[in-house]
Amino acid sequence: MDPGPTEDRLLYTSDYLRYGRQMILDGFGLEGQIKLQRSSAVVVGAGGLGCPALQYLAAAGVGHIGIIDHDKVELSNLQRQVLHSEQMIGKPKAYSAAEAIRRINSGIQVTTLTEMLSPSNALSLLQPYDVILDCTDNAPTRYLLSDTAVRLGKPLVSGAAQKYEGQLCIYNLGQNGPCYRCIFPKPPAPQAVGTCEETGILGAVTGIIGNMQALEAVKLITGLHDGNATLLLFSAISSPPFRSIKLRARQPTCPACGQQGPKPHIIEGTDYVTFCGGARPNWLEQGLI
Amino acid sequence: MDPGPTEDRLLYTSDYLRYGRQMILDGFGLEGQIKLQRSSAVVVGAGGLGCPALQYLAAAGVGHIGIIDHDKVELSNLQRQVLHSEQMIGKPKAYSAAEAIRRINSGIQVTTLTEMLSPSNALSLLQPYDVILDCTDNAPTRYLLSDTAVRLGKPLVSGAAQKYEGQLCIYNLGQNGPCYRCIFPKPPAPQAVGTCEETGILGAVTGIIGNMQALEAVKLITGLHDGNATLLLFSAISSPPFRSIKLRARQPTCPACGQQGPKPHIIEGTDYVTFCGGARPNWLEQGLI
Amino acid sequence: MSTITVKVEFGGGLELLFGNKRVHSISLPSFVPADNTIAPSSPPNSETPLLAESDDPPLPANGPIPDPMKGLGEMKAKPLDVQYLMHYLRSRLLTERPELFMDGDTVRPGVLVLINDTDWELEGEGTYEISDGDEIVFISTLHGG
Amino acid sequence: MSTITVKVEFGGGLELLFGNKRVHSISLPSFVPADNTIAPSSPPNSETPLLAESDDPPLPANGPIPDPMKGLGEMKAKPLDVQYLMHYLRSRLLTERPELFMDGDTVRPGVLVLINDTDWELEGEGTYEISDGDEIVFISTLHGG
Ligand SMILES: [Zn+2]
Ligand SMILES: [Zn+2]
Repeated sequence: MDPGPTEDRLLYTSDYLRYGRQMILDGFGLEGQIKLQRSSAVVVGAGGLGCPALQYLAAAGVGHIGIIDHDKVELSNLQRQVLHSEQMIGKPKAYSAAEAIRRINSGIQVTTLTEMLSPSNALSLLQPYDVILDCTDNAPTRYLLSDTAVRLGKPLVSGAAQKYEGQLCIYNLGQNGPCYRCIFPKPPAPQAVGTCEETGILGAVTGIIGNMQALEAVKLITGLHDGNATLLLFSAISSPPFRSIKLRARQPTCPACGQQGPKPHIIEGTDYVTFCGGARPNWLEQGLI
Repeated sequence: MDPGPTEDRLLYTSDYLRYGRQMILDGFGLEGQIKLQRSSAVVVGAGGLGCPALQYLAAAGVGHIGIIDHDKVELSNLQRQVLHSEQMIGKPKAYSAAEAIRRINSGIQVTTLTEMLSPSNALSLLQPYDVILDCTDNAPTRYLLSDTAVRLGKPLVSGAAQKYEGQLCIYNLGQNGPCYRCIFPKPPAPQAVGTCEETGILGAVTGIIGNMQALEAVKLITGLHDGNATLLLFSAISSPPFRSIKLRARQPTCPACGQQGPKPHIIEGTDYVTFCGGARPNWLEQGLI
Repeated sequence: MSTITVKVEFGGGLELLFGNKRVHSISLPSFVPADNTIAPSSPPNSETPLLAESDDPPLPANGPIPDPMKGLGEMKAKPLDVQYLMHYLRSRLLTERPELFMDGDTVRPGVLVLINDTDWELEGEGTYEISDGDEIVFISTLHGG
Repeated sequence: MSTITVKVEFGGGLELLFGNKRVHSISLPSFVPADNTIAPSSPPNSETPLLAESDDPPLPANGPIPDPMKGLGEMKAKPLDVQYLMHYLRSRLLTERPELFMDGDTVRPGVLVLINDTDWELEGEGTYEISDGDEIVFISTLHGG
């Protein structure tokens, strides 16, 4: 039996054993572990990106993890969504993922939300967390998450994957990091956007990007991040597979994060699906409108 | 109930649903899925690298997966070895990992081996598999695996991780790819080598490298790999984090893979621990000698 | 008239508009029409140097240094820039659905342009003057997960 | 005598031998002693250009072009190469346990040298002549998992 917290009043003796391999790292230490324990992260989307991200956040000891997903596990998910299992088909992904990460680490708090993220609930649902991970699969939610992260002043660790390719970026990082709208002020037309369902996805690609999202979140929380916003591009079938891009700073004219501050009611007043060019058949199916 | 294999006599109807997202990819298709189903891969080491590698091999539908590990699950593993759970502490890692990947995909065959890999059993244990994944944590086993892969004529997808860094390479790739001995003919002195136990490891780093190992194995099996042997270097706290290195070709003078063919009895006649400078305390503990 | 060779790469699905080929090596003249007019060529979609082949009258053996814009009429010239490159790619290399590459004079929403691994916004966007050996990437933002 | 600046990076734990600093910018003369003798300097471990500061006698105002090796005695000169760089790093930058960096005249077993992202074996190993702006990486193979 664990005798309880030691004199630092934070970690249990067993935690030194559990987290010892990372606590002995240069620049991490007991301090880093305590930061993780006191921190919270919310993963929006428990799919191809969210599953690996959740695994490594939980294993590293992030004290409070939120999981937001309104979908249910399907057989077609299991090719890449590695926290879910055949037995969980038909169950909400948020519950399935929560159960899986609790098996890894019972010492962390896990909150599940099966509501659909919307302009009316995004601020309140995301407010309790230090870091937001965008593991979603559609453009409207990506804009909503960016606007919400800006309003709440939180970093948004954004991952995306399609076919053989992946992209990773931290938006709204520090005082000068751009938001998603700074880079992409206008959304693409719906016909320009493919989904994993339509265009396909190699499972390990989501794994690598989701894993990188957990890593970036851990770096942000522990202070290991250098504070520069870069875009990481990955292509599983190109050589070299990775490319790091220097990004523009926050744009003064950005309606979300620019110098004039966010436009009033930019979140509550935006119909993100319409903003992104209207409904697509699969968004309908997914209940996004 | 699944009506059974369709006219291609290989995939079940449910397999089209399960693997559809990758089967619609350019260059993958039904053919790629059938190649995966008919293929086999063995993961040596079900630890920080082996866990993510196994997840994505199983999810992708590699028909037969072998897991070789003689260790038991410990609490200190759970910070990064994401297939294991608190309930499995004390159980053999190979069993724990097998149970976890069977939950993801009951349609694949999983073979577990809790024997310690040694010069006397390596050839027979690894012979049944098409691809070998080196997910081990020590120099002697890395040399043994390389010599064995050369003798068996199989590609060796090798990952390594320590502290904030990772390395990935496919040894013995095709007709010209170097083996591990081509690059590192002499083993480092034991005092130059750290272990995860001594030097620490950030969990997500093993995740990213292990994930890349699964990806490379899938590319090899499906024919998506370009056939060039490159070394991928990763540093979680450097910018840029990834670097791709062009490697030398197979060395004519290599005692394992050189033009004269392997030295007689190079495997059976080598005491790999002695070759790597003798026993280290932790190798003793791990039963490697 | 000197020639500039630029490596062009497409990603995020844009390669599908360009014959499903990700990496292209393009040679273009160092001075081009300021209004981005692309001279016709045959065969179309070739990746051989443009050099205004079909339009240039034979040069006099002796005489003043020829105007690099000669044969392109009364148009103004400018150094080769990213905007010209985009028009060139659309006219010569694009094989389908041009609206998924450009929107008016710039890339369509959702496409990011990278100049030597730097966001083009930091390099002057379309006005960036291309040097020999530059690498320009056009990448579509991904939404999947 | 011209100076060559080279970016040196350590990884895989080797950075611990060099003050736990991964990236170094080193300036060295373009011609160096063929026997890899490293001239003493003060302060040691500085990253300022070597330029044989302490040994060079003052040059005559008029006269023949000075021998770049002048002041280094009767030794033969060679263009700056990776082997000299290794000796320089060991003598000037290394802060502890030299046996974990070099073994005789080359790197210790388990260390890989990369020249501009290419295995040094393809570039002539120690005999590779360094150009200004080259990037040389010394990386230790990892064994953990
Ligand atoms: Zn903005
Ligand atoms: Zn060899």
